[in-house]
Amino acid sequence: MTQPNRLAGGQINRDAPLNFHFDGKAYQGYQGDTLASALLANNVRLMGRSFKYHRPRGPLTAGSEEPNAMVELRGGARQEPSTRATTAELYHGLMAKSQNRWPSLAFDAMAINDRFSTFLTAGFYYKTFMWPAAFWEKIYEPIIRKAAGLGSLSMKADPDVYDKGFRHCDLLVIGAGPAGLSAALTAGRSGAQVILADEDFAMGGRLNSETLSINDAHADAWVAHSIAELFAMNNVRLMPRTTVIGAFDHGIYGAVERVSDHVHIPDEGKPRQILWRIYAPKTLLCAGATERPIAFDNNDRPGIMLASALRSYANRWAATPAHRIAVFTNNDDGHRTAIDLHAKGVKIAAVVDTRLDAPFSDQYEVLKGAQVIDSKGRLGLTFAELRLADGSERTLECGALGVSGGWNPNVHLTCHQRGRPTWNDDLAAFVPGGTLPPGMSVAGAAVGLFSTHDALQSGAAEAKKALGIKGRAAPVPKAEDAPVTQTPFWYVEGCSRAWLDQQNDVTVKDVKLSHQEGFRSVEHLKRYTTLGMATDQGKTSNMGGLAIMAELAGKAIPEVGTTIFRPPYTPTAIGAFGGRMRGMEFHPTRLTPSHFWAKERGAVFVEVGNWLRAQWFPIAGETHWRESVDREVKATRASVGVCDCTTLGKIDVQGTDAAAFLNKVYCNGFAKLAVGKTRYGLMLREDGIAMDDGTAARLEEDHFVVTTTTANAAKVYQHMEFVRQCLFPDMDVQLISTTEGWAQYAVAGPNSRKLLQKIVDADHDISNEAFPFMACANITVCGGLRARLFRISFSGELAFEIAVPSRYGDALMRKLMSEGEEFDVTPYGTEALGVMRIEKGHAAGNELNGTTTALNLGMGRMVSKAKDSIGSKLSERPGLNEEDALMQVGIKPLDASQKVTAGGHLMKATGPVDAAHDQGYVTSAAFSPELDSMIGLGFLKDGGNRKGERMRLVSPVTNLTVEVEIVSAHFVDPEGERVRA
Amino acid sequence: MRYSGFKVIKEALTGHKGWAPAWRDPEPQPHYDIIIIGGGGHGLATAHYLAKVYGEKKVAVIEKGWIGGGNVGRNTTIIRSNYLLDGNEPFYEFSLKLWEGLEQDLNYNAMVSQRGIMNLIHSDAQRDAFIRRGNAMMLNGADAEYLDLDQIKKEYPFLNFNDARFPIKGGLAQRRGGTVRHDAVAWGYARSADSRGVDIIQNCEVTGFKIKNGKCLGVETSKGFIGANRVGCAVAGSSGRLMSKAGMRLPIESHVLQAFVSEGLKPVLPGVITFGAGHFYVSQSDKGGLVFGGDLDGYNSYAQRGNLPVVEDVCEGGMAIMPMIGRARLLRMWGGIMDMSMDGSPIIDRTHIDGLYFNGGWCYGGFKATPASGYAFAHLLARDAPHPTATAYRFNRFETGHMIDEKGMGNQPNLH
Amino acid sequence: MHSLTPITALGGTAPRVDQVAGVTCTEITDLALASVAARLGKEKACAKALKAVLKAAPPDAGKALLAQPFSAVWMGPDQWMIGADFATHEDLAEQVKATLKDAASVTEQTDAWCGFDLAGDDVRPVMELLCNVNIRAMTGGDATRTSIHHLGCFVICGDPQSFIRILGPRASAGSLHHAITTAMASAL
Amino acid sequence: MIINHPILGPRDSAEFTYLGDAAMIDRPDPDTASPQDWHDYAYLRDNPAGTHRELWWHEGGDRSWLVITRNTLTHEISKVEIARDVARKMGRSK
Repeated sequence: MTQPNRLAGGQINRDAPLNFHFDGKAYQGYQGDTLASALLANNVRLMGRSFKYHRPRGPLTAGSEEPNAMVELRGGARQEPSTRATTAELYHGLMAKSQNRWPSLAFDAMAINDRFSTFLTAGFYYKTFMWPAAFWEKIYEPIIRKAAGLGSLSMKADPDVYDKGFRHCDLLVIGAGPAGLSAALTAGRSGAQVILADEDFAMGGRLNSETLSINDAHADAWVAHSIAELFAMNNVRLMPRTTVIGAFDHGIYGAVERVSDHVHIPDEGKPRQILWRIYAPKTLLCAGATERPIAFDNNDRPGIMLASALRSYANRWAATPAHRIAVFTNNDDGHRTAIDLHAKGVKIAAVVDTRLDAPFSDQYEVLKGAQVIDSKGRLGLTFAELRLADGSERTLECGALGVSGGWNPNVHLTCHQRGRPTWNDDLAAFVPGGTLPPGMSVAGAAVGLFSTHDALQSGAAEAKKALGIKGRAAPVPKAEDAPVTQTPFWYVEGCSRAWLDQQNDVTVKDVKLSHQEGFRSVEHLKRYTTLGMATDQGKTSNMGGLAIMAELAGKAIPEVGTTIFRPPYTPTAIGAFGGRMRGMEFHPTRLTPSHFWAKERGAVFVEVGNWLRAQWFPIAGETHWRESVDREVKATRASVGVCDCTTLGKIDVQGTDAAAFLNKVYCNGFAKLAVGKTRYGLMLREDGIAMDDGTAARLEEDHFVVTTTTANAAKVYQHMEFVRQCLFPDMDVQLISTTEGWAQYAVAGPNSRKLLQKIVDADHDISNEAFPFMACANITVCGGLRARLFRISFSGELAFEIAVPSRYGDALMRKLMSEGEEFDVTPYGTEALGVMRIEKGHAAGNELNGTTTALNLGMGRMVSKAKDSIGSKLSERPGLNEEDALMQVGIKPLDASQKVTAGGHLMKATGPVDAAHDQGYVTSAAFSPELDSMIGLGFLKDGGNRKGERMRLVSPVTNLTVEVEIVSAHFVDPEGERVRA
Repeated sequence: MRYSGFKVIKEALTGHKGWAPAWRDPEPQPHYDIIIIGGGGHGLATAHYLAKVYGEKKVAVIEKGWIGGGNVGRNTTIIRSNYLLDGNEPFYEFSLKLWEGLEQDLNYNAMVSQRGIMNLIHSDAQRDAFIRRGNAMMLNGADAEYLDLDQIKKEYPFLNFNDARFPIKGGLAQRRGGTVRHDAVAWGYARSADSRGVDIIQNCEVTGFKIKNGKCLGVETSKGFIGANRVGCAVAGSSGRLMSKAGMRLPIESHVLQAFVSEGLKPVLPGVITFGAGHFYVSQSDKGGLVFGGDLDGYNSYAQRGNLPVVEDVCEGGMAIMPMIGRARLLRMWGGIMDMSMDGSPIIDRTHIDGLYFNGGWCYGGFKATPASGYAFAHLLARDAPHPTATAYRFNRFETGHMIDEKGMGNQPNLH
Repeated sequence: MHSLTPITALGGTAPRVDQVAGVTCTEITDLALASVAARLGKEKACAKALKAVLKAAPPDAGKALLAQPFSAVWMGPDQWMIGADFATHEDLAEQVKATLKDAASVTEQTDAWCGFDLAGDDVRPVMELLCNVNIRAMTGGDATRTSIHHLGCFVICGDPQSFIRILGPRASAGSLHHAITTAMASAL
Repeated sequence: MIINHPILGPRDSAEFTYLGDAAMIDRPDPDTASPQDWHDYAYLRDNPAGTHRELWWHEGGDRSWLVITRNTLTHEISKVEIARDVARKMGRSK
């Protein structure tokens, strides 16, 4: 296939042709091409449409600052909206589509907006679409929304994976142009740990795009040699295709490595991208500079681009947008473009130089003191309209126009910790300010040193300084050292529809209107006009807008201020920030010791925090979960059931002050708890609200085992460490979590003792006399395995909790099942557990909701006044002890067939139903097989004195109203005889 | 100048020469009846309602930078009234009603977009809590709707129903919730207040209060002393900084909350969606950007910028619930200073200093509250009594034990 | 001898072994663990008694003692994790307590943890994808607690290039194993 | 952020859990404190824009509570202490 605009030379591999498609049409490029360079080589200039006016657009740049040439890359679930053609590496089989056009790129119906542009000025929508009021939602907004965005998502899950990684170094060098390479060489030779990162796939920066020489040879040679030397150093890491996206606190940098974006599909097991967290006490920013355009009417046509971009395409990629080009410049740098392209056989129509003293050339015509004032060409540039020095006008035929208004240092990362750049008059540009991120220094064009010599020189010098390298610096290679001064030239006199922000269609006219309407600060300007808010983050547009605003305000540019740049440096895939933590790996999964057994058993599992717990164990013939749960509850209450309660937090509390310590963290007393006994404990936050409850078992004088709720295990441990280290630093008490070390099972029901007697070794007497309610002990089971036994009950039945080291949990569960056959032992899950605790009136997470007090929970008297404990004082505040304070109650529907809904509110039997008459709410609800009715727990104003009252339970959001009776929360065995049996 | 369809067309045809500045740029007068410190959403709204509803004539808003440059200019633009507690719900419902009439009230289109908010539910306990909340909303006259899994699948087919670590079990929707073009809120209130004679004084920093025998007589500023009968402070994240100049310590910590926006995308999201098993909520702006956020960074900060761990945490949440956004690109991240109160609820109250009033502690609920906050604060300043919907927002609630703790996290601001 | 058969943290009967390129990941099942925390005011006595057990001074902050029959890892101020061969020291906690007596609080930790040994020609690229420790600056005998895949883990360095031991919470062994093996596939 | 742990050296702040103002160490004396004292302790904060002493817990590390002196405007950390030592200096030994 022919590539009509392909030139000679360049850094492309002509032996590796690559076939690709753009908008369904087949093209061919070469390895080393970007999508943009390959399309230009194929004489395609039109690559996209602008956001608001749908103007035809081609590439403005050859890099990541590109506002125009954005495509939908790839297809299917891998579709990538708004991918820059100027940075997308060409690969075999690449597919791309243009965006924001209908029906086609060449003919876009929405281009009609351009005709009505006079209505669609900055902020027009704030002033209209208000009449009639109802029309906004139904008519205006849907239309506006339809026009939103450029590219579109696939609506399918991203099939690729992303990794995160961590790297450390002494010096991070950002940017591998002359300054960066020179810095990395200096630092690397000193033996320091160095990371050199560059967003490009080829290191060398501008040197790849210029025809400069270093040490009297083409710069390419020096670049290749330098990279080879760095590659050979094992203390240096080269990270191409890696964009440093942000400078975060204390020398932590975010960097995204595009591992697989240059291939069709990532290799098996490999990520698409890696988000690196780079720890760098010192950083040297060598990010170079970005050329700035000059605004003139219709300066946005395909073919009009930055002069340096034309040069990049010609020199690096051997491509040109046209065979007859012109240059519009206010500085010498623009002339380089003419010289280089002329050398490659491209016809130079003319160089239009705003300066009367512009340099002469014998190779092409130079129009001194001239300006480009307008352009022509529907889908691409055909003519440039000039105003010459003598005021006469002239039409210049050209298929491309390179524009150069000078260069702006890439200060972006220097602003990421809100440091402001400072104004440099000689360069008429902002340069890195005084307050850089700690540890960061800047070299080369990024700090305004534009000559190659200065870049090499400052890179080496800054690296030495940053690392404190002693001794004389190695001589800097010989290179071009032309002094650079820039005179500002932002826009052509009298222009109006002259584009500043090309993607968002912000023109000089819009900036003027913004000023006219009082939006005069930079912050107001960008918000009102959307200048600089596009995906290029204003890299090529902010300065122009600022300059015009300054002129209108009669101020200097620095007085108007500057917008500071925020991370990321270039837009970054959200997937890269997510990394591997997605799908089932979003959070780690915690499995209980009986998990594998429960799975065999066909258990249904439920997420409880990060734990997976058996919710119920369906058996053959059961079609509805309620059948399984009811059976489990009945069987447990009738004989014996077993439940894995390993997930309860377990904290080992040891030390001579262990008891005194627990006396502080629990609101009830623990000092006098006898060895071999367990006690229920309620923990308050310092603000007097209940935090958590559990039990503390005193295994020895100086050794307790504390249990917490599953949900609060981590929080309680943190709290106890705070109390230990910060409030009572000289208590002799040590804490450590043992939650996962022990498999702990509740064995509950009238036959629980009989079952355990078959497991517990004979020398341990667990009869009611020897081992009464609330007893605890270290024992052995199954012929000598160390274990712990607690006689505690959540179910309200005679019950024990038995614990063995986790690795034996699976076997113990199987043993309990086999030994329990004679009692029809039944494993039960969290649902049955919940039903039984509700029947018993035990508070759990739904009741301990962070707003309830001991009083609300019916445990007001537990808060000991005899001692100081965390939260006891603030729990005495009047608002927490009012006459009609909420009290936990039981709730029963009058008609047993009726539903009780957790989350329902309680209203008096008669009277209005509204917030003003709210009496309380239902926290938990379940079907009680025991009572053959749904029951609930809840909080009711003055609930202690309202037993027997009939009320309405209302849940409008699930539209339910039920007549209920307020009863005791202890539905089952209120006297607690069973637990003591 | 009144905006109208006719005016827009006329200006378009005459080169837009007739547009006047949206507000004046006056020098401060020596004395005002009421001074509002803080030219953010709440301060400007207060000024608007003082002038329009309470007929106050001599009012000034003093802003240390440019108006609308604080949290109103850097938030995730969500409006809703889906609160649980009696102290909150009526207030936020009042706010939502004011949003619904805002365009007409201000003659400014802030693009109030009621495309709904959906809180996803991932566990039974969460369902119980959201049902209780939905009921509280309806009992307070707000709208709420419980959706089961099938309804969620129908309305949000792009969520993760395949391999979710915490499967979606349902959702609580408020259809009247939505988003608003946040900058336009500040500009609309400013323009309206200015047109009613309020002086909006930008680039004027308050350096101190003039307090004589327990009475506040005015403020010292970078533009000199300005006298006032009543001074109202509405400076959100800067509350601690400002009130310390009056010798006050507050039940407030300042924390950084990061927010994020993606590149503009063709419309994909119907409304606001919040993930119930991670830190992620998202909506899509009228320009197509996915606007999303998550949790606080967690440490006290006035730096208006955050760090990577939270960025990753938020995006992990997004990828977990909405894996289609993996190839969408994050365009910009920024941080705002949140005035996190000790129970997660705001304060609109007198201070112990006569004539000095305070409005703050909005945590990250401030934007949605803008109209009601302004209205209630105006009421307090004009009538010296709390507005009926804001009676619970008092300083002394922590002494008496009447906290308004929606999340049940207690006196640790970064958990609210 | 009791009649209960143990299973590994990953639920198997034998240690799980995975290999990618030149690196293997082996599940650890033969390690007994006990934590030792000095009692208040008995810090010196505890260190002394511990020295008797370990036949070496207990490791300093950020260090591990890699020895037989007893190994040790610094956990926190005056706090260590002691390790030994499970087959011969299943009752490690009791043994240690017997020597340390009231100089320290001793807690059995054997089954609170799972472990994986990463060994091979170069494990560093794998570690770089797993956690923020500066693996290239580590030397044999370094040990640190850090976060892997949102799990609190110990990273114990035998040789920074060829041998790393990772201890993590036992209940999350599956998630930790997944993180390690996917990192191996990605990095190697 | 990087927290320079007095014992372990520089560590990523992601390993830590934040609590708040270090004044929380200074819990009122239950025998003498007034309700006002308790209110101020639990609810009022200096919340400075500048140097702030605050409590961080090394949850992902050695489980030490630290008192960190950090500038809330720049996030610069100027001092890191073991909270237990600070508590003792403040006379919290029993």
